[in-house]
Amino acid sequence: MKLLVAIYVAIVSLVLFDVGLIQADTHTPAEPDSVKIFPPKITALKDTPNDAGTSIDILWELSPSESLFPGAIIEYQIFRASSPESTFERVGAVPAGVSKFSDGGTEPGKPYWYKVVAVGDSQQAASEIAGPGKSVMQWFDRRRKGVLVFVILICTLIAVFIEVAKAKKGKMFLRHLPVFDAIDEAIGRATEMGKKVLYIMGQSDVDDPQTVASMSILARVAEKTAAYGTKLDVPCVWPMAMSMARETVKESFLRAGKPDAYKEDDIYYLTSDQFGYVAGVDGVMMRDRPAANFYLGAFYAESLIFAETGYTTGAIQIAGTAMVDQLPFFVVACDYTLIGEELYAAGASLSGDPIQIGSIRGQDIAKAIFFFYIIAGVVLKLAGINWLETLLRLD
Amino acid sequence: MRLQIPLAIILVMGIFTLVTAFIPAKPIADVNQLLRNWYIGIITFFIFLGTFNLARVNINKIKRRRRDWGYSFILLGCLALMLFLGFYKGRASTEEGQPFMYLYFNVQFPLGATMYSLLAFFVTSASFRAFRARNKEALCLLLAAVIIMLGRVPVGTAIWKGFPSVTEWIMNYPNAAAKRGISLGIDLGLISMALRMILGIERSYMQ
Amino acid sequence: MSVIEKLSKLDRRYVFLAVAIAVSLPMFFPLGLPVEVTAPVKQLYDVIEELPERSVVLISIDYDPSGAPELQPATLAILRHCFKRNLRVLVLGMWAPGVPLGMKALDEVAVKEFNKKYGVDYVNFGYRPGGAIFLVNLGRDVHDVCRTDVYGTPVDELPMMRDVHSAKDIALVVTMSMGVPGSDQWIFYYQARYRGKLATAQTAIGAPRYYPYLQTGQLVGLIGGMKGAAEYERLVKTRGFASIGMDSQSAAHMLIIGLVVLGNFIFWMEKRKK
Amino acid sequence: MLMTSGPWVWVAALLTLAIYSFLYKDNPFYKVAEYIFVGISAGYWAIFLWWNYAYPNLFEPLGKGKYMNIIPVVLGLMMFTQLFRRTAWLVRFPLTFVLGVSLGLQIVAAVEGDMVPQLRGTFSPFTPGALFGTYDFWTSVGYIALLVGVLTTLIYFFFSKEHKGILGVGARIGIYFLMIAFGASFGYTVMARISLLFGRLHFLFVDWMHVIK
Repeated sequence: MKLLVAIYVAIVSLVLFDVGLIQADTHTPAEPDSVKIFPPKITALKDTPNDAGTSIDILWELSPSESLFPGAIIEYQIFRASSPESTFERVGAVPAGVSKFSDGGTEPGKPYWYKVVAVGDSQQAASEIAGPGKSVMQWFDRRRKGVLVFVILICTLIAVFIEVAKAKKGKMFLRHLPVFDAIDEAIGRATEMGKKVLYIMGQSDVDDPQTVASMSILARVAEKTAAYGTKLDVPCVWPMAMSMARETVKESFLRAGKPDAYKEDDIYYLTSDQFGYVAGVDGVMMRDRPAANFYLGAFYAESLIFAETGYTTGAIQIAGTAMVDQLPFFVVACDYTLIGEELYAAGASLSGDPIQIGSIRGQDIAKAIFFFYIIAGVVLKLAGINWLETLLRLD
Repeated sequence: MRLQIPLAIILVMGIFTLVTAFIPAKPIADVNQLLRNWYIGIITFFIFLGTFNLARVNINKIKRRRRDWGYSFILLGCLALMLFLGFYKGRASTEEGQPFMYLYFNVQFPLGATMYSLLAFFVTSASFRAFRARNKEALCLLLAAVIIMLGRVPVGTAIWKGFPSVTEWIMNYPNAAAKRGISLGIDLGLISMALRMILGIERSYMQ
Repeated sequence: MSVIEKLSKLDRRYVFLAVAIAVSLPMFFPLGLPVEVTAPVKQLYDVIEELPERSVVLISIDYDPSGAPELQPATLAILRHCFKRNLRVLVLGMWAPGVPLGMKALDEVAVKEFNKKYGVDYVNFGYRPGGAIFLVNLGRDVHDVCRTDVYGTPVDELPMMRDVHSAKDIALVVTMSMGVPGSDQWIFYYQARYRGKLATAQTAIGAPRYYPYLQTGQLVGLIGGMKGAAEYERLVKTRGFASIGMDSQSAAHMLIIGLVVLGNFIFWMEKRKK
Repeated sequence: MLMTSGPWVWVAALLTLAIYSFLYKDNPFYKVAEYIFVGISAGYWAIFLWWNYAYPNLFEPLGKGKYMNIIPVVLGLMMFTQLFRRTAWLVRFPLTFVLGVSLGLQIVAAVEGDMVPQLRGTFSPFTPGALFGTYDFWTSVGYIALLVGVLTTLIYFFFSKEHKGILGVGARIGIYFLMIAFGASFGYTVMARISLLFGRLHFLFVDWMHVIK
């Protein structure tokens, strides 16, 4: 909780520091110095808003030659110097027809002078020198205030409900998901048939929350298999995920009171290549014919091959993923499918962990807020009030 | 020590990147850029570690004479060959016309593409055997699938001119609505997991 | 009833055989049915059509050989359009196995068809690791994350890169994406942060999920699978790989619909019997 | 579509057929192809990672006196400590660093890239009293469907209450939207799968057997 207070203080002070200033400079038009290609005219040098303070926007009026001799101008080149007398360096170019350029290579607070050169095939014409322009460092990106509000809101909700759940020792109501019974049933059947249980954590590494949610479910599956003495097979895609799975399974065996039955080699690294992995798992399915297949985690195109191959080997299949593209195959070919967030909710329920349960509750409240925000948004917009939409505007 | 320092690292890094995402000022943005470059640097070692582990696993397989251990020789041989061909001429080894590229275009390419193309068979088989209108929901799924299958190929247009527009309508509205609902939920799950890991509440990823 | 029983126990290998035949036959006897252009593809075409000449388009090759039949034709068609419009192209990729495919496509279009100059009209930075985090840094400073191109040339020696420093200098990004890292990362970490124009070509499997982003304007175009590529080929007036493939698609789709109907008929008959 | 000539075509064709033999049944040819693929692709990744990134961005600058690069290199090498039981805990340093950097950004990206624009997109088409006037009939119906669909799927993913009463009704409608979306994806996806098969058959018929053209 102390930490949250600290975050708040940090954010509030940020907002207070929000001191974006815009400096503008105009200058007088230049005389044409060429017959055919007339020079452009710089109209303004502005600090690029909401940035690091390393960029100046240069705006100019297009050279009259653009309309007089279409196609005569190829591009505008922009030159910069740190004083009107010193040499000008080229900082960039834009195609004909464009009248704005952001020079992203400036030091905050330093004055700069610019000129824009219209370049044709054989001749060119430079605008008069304009300046000084300065870029200003900003401490808060104003465009993102709606984002900030939502980040604070959601993080607060989740953190608060985790604390509440901890205080209540995890005794918070979560809807019973039919998949829990299915897990027990599937492992039970594998035991009866004397066949192994295949558990696949998906293609993501441990920094994917789906993999972590999958670990909670793996813990339950491993505990059951340890208790029944059923063989568990966990091929992994990433070395890190493998190490984490080993630890999880080891603990589960300990909880089930059978630490000696734990075999490290049952959880092994196969390959990090997607289809190499598919081929490997496919091989396991065809050769060993596991009686229960679990596909929980992040899945990509391999989902269908797994689900369909598992279907032909006659395994009970339980799937769950937050990868929206893959859900259709699981829904069609598996016995039970956890859709998106249900994967996280199932992980929370199974572990009985107040932290996970609290987060799910916090997420639920956030969803309720979204729900009413949308309804309020529609009602207000129909009444001609755009306030809720403006808060969410990013540009 | 073994727990406190890593937890401090994730806390400091997490809070810093989160908060500074709203601060565009140059000194802070520069630090962030550097941290992210380090991130990319470390990530590359993950993949090298993966390659190393693959070799190790297969050597162990051969040593212990596990099932299919003979194939591990092929795997190790291919891995060694690829590494040799990728390094023997320095950077130029991966240019066009080099043996490395021949292996890519004539071994890796056909194998990878063919693996995926097996899916054509599996999707058809799944359509025939698993795609049943068991209840109203499944019927809904089935009808939507058939309409879109017709709307996405020229022959559908030949049957009825309206299929493409019906398809686009389904994709743009009911499909988009459900996908949006799912991803809002998924985002929340993602945020809550990230927050827990940053705050050190979730530690299961540490071995 | 025995026919129904036999069909319900049909070995799936017969189904496999039927698919192979359905896809092969139109290759020998093409029908040449016309491809209808849909709105999301036309949208991207229009965006490229309206870019000022010499603008920089970034094409991200985020696929590997297994995505090539769908995404390579789209890459070729978009490259063709860009060079025809005299735009400059920056190619990179977040998937290592996609690098040779990007090189191949550039060789085919930029060198052989349009005779463009490397380093001036187009550059190729090959594989860039780091996914989302790489994109955040890319948008801020292209030179920092792309020190050398795919041939080992330092970035400062490429004339085109003098004009390309950050997201502001890139007029349009098209990600040819088949998974992660791909469109998701480009939308969440690049477009959301730097607000440039972003479009995507997706394998048909990923495409349905990006329709919500099309509605919100986070994407300015969406090419879905081989059909999308065929549509783009039609727009740039070439008949490429994707267009040739559409007849096989028609046949296979009809076969699958037939099998779904047959499967459900069997299911219904069996249920009635019980 | 991507071919060289001569004996290499045969290599590619035979490997292709070896994978397809899996459709009949699992067999040694398939397994050989499988292991070749794993070995080749693992080597490929390592090589490209090295030449495209690790060498020019990490090691070369290090050699030229950019000593800051020593930090990611050391942290990266610490990944290998997990191979030994006694030093395995050292992995936590690079791991927490990597996670810290990416998770903080992940939170912002999820809100900024998805939540905020998606919420806005759901109600922004509604303008004062004129939904049916602004858009054509089916677009207007579409926007209403979009609104109802988003709201009811949100209800479906509500875990704190049993789905009874009004919540039950909402969740039921939500399921139908989900099923239509899954059906749509399934139908759309068939094309992806067939494309790949077409690609391979095209290679076999055109580049290898020369039976077409």
